[in-house]
This record gives sequence, structure tokens and C-alpha cells, in this order.
Amino acid sequence: MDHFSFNLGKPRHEMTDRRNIFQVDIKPRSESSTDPITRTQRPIVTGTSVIALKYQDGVMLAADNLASYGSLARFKDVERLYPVGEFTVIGASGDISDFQYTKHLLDAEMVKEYYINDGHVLGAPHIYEYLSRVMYNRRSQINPLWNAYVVGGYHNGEGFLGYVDLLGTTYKSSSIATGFGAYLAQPILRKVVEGHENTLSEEEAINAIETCMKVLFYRDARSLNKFQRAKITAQGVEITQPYSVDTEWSFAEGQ
Amino acid sequence: MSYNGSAMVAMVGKNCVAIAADQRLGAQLMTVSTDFQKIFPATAKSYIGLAGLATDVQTLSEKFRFKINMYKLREEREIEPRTLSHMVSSTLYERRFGPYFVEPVIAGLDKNNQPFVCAMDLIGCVDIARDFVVAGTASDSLFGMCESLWEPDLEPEDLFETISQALLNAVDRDCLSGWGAVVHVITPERVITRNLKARMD
Amino acid sequence: MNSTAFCDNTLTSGPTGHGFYPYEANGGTAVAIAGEDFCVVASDTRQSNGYLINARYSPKAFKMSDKAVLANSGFAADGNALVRRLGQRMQWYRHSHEKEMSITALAQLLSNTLYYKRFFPYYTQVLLGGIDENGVGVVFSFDPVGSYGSEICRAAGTAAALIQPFLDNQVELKNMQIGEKPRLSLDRALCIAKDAFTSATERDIYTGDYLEIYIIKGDGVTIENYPLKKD
Amino acid sequence: MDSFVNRFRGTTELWANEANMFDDFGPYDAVKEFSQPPVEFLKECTDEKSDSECRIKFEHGTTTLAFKFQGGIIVATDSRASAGSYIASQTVKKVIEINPYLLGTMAGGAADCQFWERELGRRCRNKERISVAAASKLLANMVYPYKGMGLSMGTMVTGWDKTGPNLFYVDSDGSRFKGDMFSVGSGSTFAYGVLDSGLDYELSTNDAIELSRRSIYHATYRDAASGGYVRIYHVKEQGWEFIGLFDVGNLHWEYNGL
Repeated sequence: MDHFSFNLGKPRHEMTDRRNIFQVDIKPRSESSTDPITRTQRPIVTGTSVIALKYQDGVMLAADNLASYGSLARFKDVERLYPVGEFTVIGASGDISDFQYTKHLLDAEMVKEYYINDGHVLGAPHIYEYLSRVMYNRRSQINPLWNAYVVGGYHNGEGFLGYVDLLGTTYKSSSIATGFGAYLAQPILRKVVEGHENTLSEEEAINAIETCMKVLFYRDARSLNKFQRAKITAQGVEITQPYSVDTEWSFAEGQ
Repeated sequence: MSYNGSAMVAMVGKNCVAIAADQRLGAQLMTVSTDFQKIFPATAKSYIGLAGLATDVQTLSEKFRFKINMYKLREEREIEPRTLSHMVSSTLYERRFGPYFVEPVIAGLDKNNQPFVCAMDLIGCVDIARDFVVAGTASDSLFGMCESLWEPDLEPEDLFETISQALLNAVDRDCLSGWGAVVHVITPERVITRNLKARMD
Repeated sequence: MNSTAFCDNTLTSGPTGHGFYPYEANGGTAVAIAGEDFCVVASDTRQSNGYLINARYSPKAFKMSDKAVLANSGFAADGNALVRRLGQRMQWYRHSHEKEMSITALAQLLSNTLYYKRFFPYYTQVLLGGIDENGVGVVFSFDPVGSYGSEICRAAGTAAALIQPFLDNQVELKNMQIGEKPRLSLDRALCIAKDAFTSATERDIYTGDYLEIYIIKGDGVTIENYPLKKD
Repeated sequence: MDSFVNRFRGTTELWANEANMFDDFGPYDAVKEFSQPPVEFLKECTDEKSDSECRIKFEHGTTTLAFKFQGGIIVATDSRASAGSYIASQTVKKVIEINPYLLGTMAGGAADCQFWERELGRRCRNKERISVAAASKLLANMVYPYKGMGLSMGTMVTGWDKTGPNLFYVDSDGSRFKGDMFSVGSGSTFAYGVLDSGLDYELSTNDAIELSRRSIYHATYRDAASGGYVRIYHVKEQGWEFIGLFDVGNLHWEYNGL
């Protein structure tokens, strides 16, 4: 055994034996090799940030309608806010094909619950738990769903906001932003929301969301000035038609 | 930086400063000697501690001794700690693209006995602190200890106790430093130098 | 059709540098201190990812039973999955044996659970604090693959190296020439835990926001919450 | 290689009905429980040379020794576990009491040694007292399937059986040697120095204990990855006896008369 302590506790690394006569420890690359097919992925058609916050009546999410294909703004009418059940919306960023697959998964789950017909309907926390388990499980097979989801909803009389991503990392917070939004939008949201979750009015919430979308449109090269906003309150889910914010580019002219 | 192993801390007290270091010289995991000097007197009331690669520690200690003496001859006065830190910083920056692997720590009292401590990275970026500075392979543990034990306006004896506990407990959590410790407490009247009884494992 | 036939070798030859890497460091720190008849498990609630703060309140410590609290730090998803599985196994234990699982049994179960994933580890440092069968405070600390031992006090996580020497000095009174060592009281343990976290918050960017302290005594578990600096 | 390993892969069905595992505790084989990812992947993850920042640092560095003499076998270890240059713990139990008459020591990966020696203890619970040779062979065979996959275990299995005291060295690379004296770990060279100079089969029990204590002390003094306290056991006919823990901090000043 190699006692030099820097090699202790480490898998043996040398590709040949000490006298390098023959190759050691090379996995036989045979056709019939039955090692697990773990197809590592990379995102192809992608959606950019999703932002969300809690306010006095419930939660609000927003995401633009762009699906980029690398640097090409390929699809401009993609709905990245998707209602699941009566009181939950999931916002998706990352690979759109994985998102579409997830949509079917969630719909199938809701249908299954409907058939059981035991009077229980999946609320936001349950959908969030289910989605988190799916994501963590796929990650553990090293075949992830390459997404970052924001699950927003209204349950037991209060807003629900949770995040889950391709690694299965999950957290709940009163303001969430994925991707670029975590860097650009989250500071704005936190200044507005932190400490005032129950006193923030709908106008203030909309204003904060629109400010963030404007900043993201200015600075995120994969964003589009056409987005939807979802509102989930005791009354249920309301998703706006796509609309734009007016922008001001005079600062770019450099008088 | 972590070939020989070292632990260095300097703290500010009430009109006094203290600087302490371990005494280990190792070749990676093997301890070679247990009385290696890492703190060098610059003037009567200021010391330079050098943590890091032992060969650079010795080379630089001689280089600084030369520069300090030349300064005394030219200026006909002792060098002030703040000036000393600039001198050390520029000496290190001369080797910007082939640096000395050393983290200097300077502690001293200036001419009106104001305490001064600072530390630098290997290319001379000066960090002057009002409370304490740390350097060496045990710096994480030292940060934890100093942050929790230090308080402002410590009398020399209390400062000695605080810096000793900080150093001893920090090196006990670091493989590459320890094996004895030396503490210098610099007060306006005199410098108290003591060796600590430490774990030798 | 044999799927391996056309698959491109680079894809299946394990993740290359830029491929999918199944781990993430979410930062955070946990401290456990065992007294004669109590145990304190303190942890910050910040979850971070690089320089980003994911959430200010995402607890890392979980009450497993009236006698045991588990805190983990490292990759949060693995930590939560581990807590979920242990909770499940404890429930099965309750059904099979009609009694609560002792903390020593839970420690062994946790060690095996971690080791079963020896080749795809749960990337989390676990601290298990509580009261054992004869009512004595005990702390078990684990490495990511299940090596464990019982201790008086232990810090784990990103600021472990900062806090551990402080605990050695203040809890186990190391390097102090004192005759016989005084008994560690609950208040003293709480003060040490709070000081440890205020100091750690200063110097460790991954520690902060809120401090959650679980106090486990013979008669049950109480929780205290304190704010930490949010920077 | 992989097809060989796959035979041990845990099937998902087994995982599902794990509950009954508690009841009859039948032929439950820990090996089948293992979840098997692509091993190359983990090398990247636990290998200190690779640059991924959340590397998993296995705790290693240690000093353990055991030797035969007229009074049986002395086993002594230090108690430090270090991860990189940080001392993770100074209070690690590096002698694993497999059963009342079998001891195992821990060097290399702490989790590997703990798990596999505990597993050995479970398997030595059949009818009568197992011989040390058989027990050490069992351990070697259990870890052999995982050769090259990153297990790190350098252990000494000792005990007293029908043939008297026995001492075997087993490691995760597959080697297994019978011997009269071994020292394992990063501090072994220093321990050998003192051990060789003082070792004599006819040593009295107390002298043997003193020699082992001094050997470990010198290893902790010179080797940065060893330290804490010396843990000593004495293997006798009726089984092993725990001698004691000796803090190395005090030993130094006792030996140097201060």
C-alpha cells in the first residue's frame, strides 16, 4: 500500500503500473459493456430568468416569452408560466424541451389525483414537493432535467413560493429569481419585499416586477421585452396576456 | 506556502501591540526542527513576522535588516512602522511576477506610541487593521480565535493572555504549525518576550 | 436498436469538464455542544451558491425525535434527501419495534446510509446531537461517507475551521492550566454558540442571516431563533 | 471489470422491500446495497489533484502499530484525523473492537475501515470462535471486488485463537500478510525507528506497553498527520484488554523531564 500520506485515501491514479509495462485500470471499451448509459446533457433551447415575489394578497411571478437557441432569439411566444391546478403556477427557465416534458409529468399527476377523487387536490406545496423529488431523482441518475423552476401558489390562506433546479437544490423565500435575475432582479425584489410581505400592495408588487423586467431587458442579452405576469391569490390564478414595458434608451446615446 | 508550515498573529492592545508565531520548520508532513525563528526585530519597538516558505523567510529577514540599517544611516532616526510596511510592500512588489512565498506581519509602536499592525499577501498588498492580523497555514483557525477572543483596549498582560490562547488553540487545529510558540508584547517602556509551553504533536 | 451503437463516446464517458456536475456547495455552518444532561445544536439558516444568497431562511437542522436533532452542511439537496430517508427509516423502526429509535442506533443507521453511497456520496457533513439512553448529552459527527465518532463538541461546515478551535478552548478548556475543569452549564453553552456564530459571520461569507439553536433536554426539544448580520 | 462489479449492483426491487430486512435479518448482504455510479466520475470528485472546488476530502494520515511478544500482542495507535492540513479530529477511535477476541486497526479512509471491520464482526458471529487467519482472509476478500475503485484501508487484524496470538496486515489493494510486527500509516517510519531499536520477544508486558507508547509518541512528534493521544490494547488468551489513553501533549514533557 502506498503509505505516502498525500496518496492515502485517494483512488489509485496511475494509468500504468510502476514500471509502465502494461496499462492498469482502464475500463474495457467493449461493445457489450453494460455500464450505465448516463447521457450527460447540455441545454439546447433555453428560457432565461423567472422572477417571483410574495405580496399581501398572494404571490406574483413573471417570465418573458423568449426561447433562445444559443444566441438566436428563436421562439418569441413561449409561455414559461404554466398553471397547474387552480392555485399553482410554475415558472420555468433553462431547457424548454425538459420543461415541456415536466408539463406532461405534472398534468399526468393532476389527472391521477382527479381520478382518485378523494376530495383532495394537489396544492402548491405538494406540487413543489413532487417536482423537487423528480428533479433530485433525475440528478442522482446523472441525467438531469436542465431547468430551474419557481413554484408559486396560494395554499392554506397564504402565498407559497419555492425554487428547485437541476441539482435538486430547493429553497423557499419571499422573493426568488433564477438565472440572470438572481444577480439583477433579486436585489431589487429584496429591497421591496423583505420585511413587508404582508403589507406590499398589488400596485407596489406590479411596479417592482416591471422594474425588474425592464432592468433584465436592458442587461440580459437573452431577454425579450414581451413577458407575462401571473398572480395567484385566494381567487385563483390570473396570467396576463404578453405585454411590454416602455424602455428608455437615452442613456445609451451619450449626449 | 504550505511546504514548511507556519502560524503568525499580531494584535493591538491599549498603547501596546503583540506579535506571536509558532516555531515549526517542516518538510511537508515531517517536522525538521522546532525552534525556527519567524519573527525578527526591525527596530526597538517594531517587529516583522514572516510566515510561509522558510527559505524566503530567511532571505527577506536579511534583506529587511539591510534596508532598515541603511534607512537609519541615511535618516539618522528609527524607521516608523507605517514606513516599514511600505518598504516591505515595495520589496515584495519588486518580485511581482516571481514572488517571495511569504505573508509578512508587522507590529509596532510609532514615535508617539500609537499601536500599528498590518499584514500583507505575497505581493505586498497591505492590510492595516485596528484589531488583529493573521497569516500562515493556520490562518482560518486564527481568524476564528481572534474574532471571538479579541476585545479593544487590552492591557499588556491581558493582551499576552489573549494572543497566546488564540495562537495555541489555532495551531492545535493545524497539522503544519505548532511545536512551540514565541510571543513578543511591545509596550512603550519595554518588549516582553516569552516562549509558550505548547503541544508538540 | 442497440442504443449504445450510435451513442457518441464522449457523452457517456462520464462528465467532462464542462458537463453536468451533480454537486454544489451551499455553504453554512453548524455547531453541536454536548453537556451532562443537555445538547445544543446551532446552525445558521443561509443557503448560498457561490457569491449568491439563495435564501436567508432555509433551515439546515431538523428535529428527528424528542431526543435527537440532525444538522447538515454542504450540498443542501443531499442533506435534505438524507434527512428524508432517515425520517422514513425511523418511522419504519417505530412501526416494527413500537419504540422510538435511540440516538446511538440512529447514528449507526446514518453511518450505514452514508456508506451505502460510498461511490456516489451524499456531499454533506452531518452533526447529530441529542440525549442517549441514559440521559447523557452526546454529539456524533460524520464525514461524507459515514465515518463517525461521539464527541463533546464539534463545528461543521464552511466556518468549521474558524469555530472549532474556539470550541476546543472554551468548551473543553484546552491549553488552559486550570486545576479541575468546571461543569459546562446550558447558559454557558448557549453563550459560546452565539459568540461562535457572530464571529463566524464576520469572517465567513457563507454564514449569516439567522441563527437557529435547538436545545435538547430530557424533557424534549426547544428552538430559539436569533438574527445574524445579513451581509 | 465492470461486468464483474455489476453482479454486485443493488437492484431497485431490493431497495423497495427493504422494510422486511429488519424482521428476519436473513442473508442480508451489505455489498448488494451499494448504489453504483460510473466510478471514473467519483475519482474526479474525491481526488485532491482534480481542481473541482467541492472536492470531498477523505480524512487520512495516521500512525498505528502492533507486535507479537511473549505476553501476546500489543496494539497501539494515535488518534488524529486530518483532512488536508486541517486537523479534523484529535479524538478518533482507531482501534475497532470487532468482537471480544478480535481487534482491527484503522489507517487510511476512516469510513472504509469502520464499515468493513464492523461488517467483518457481523460475519464472525457464527458458531465458534473464528481464527484470525480466517477473519483476515474474510476481510481481504470482502474489499477485493472494490480494488482500484478508491477504497483506502490499511488495517491490522489481531487476536488470540487456537494457535495462539496472530497478527495479519490487510489492505484495500488486496495484500494480506501474516507477521510478527507491523506499523501502518504516514507516521509508520518514525514508529518503526523506535520499535526496531527496542523490540525483543522476551519483553515483559509493561516494557512492551512502554515501547509501544514511546513509538507512537515519537511518530506524533515528527509526523504532522499524527497526534492526539496514544490508545493501547493488549491481546491476551481470554481476548483483548484495553490498557488506556495517554495524551501525547503530556507524554512529551514527561519524556523530556520538564
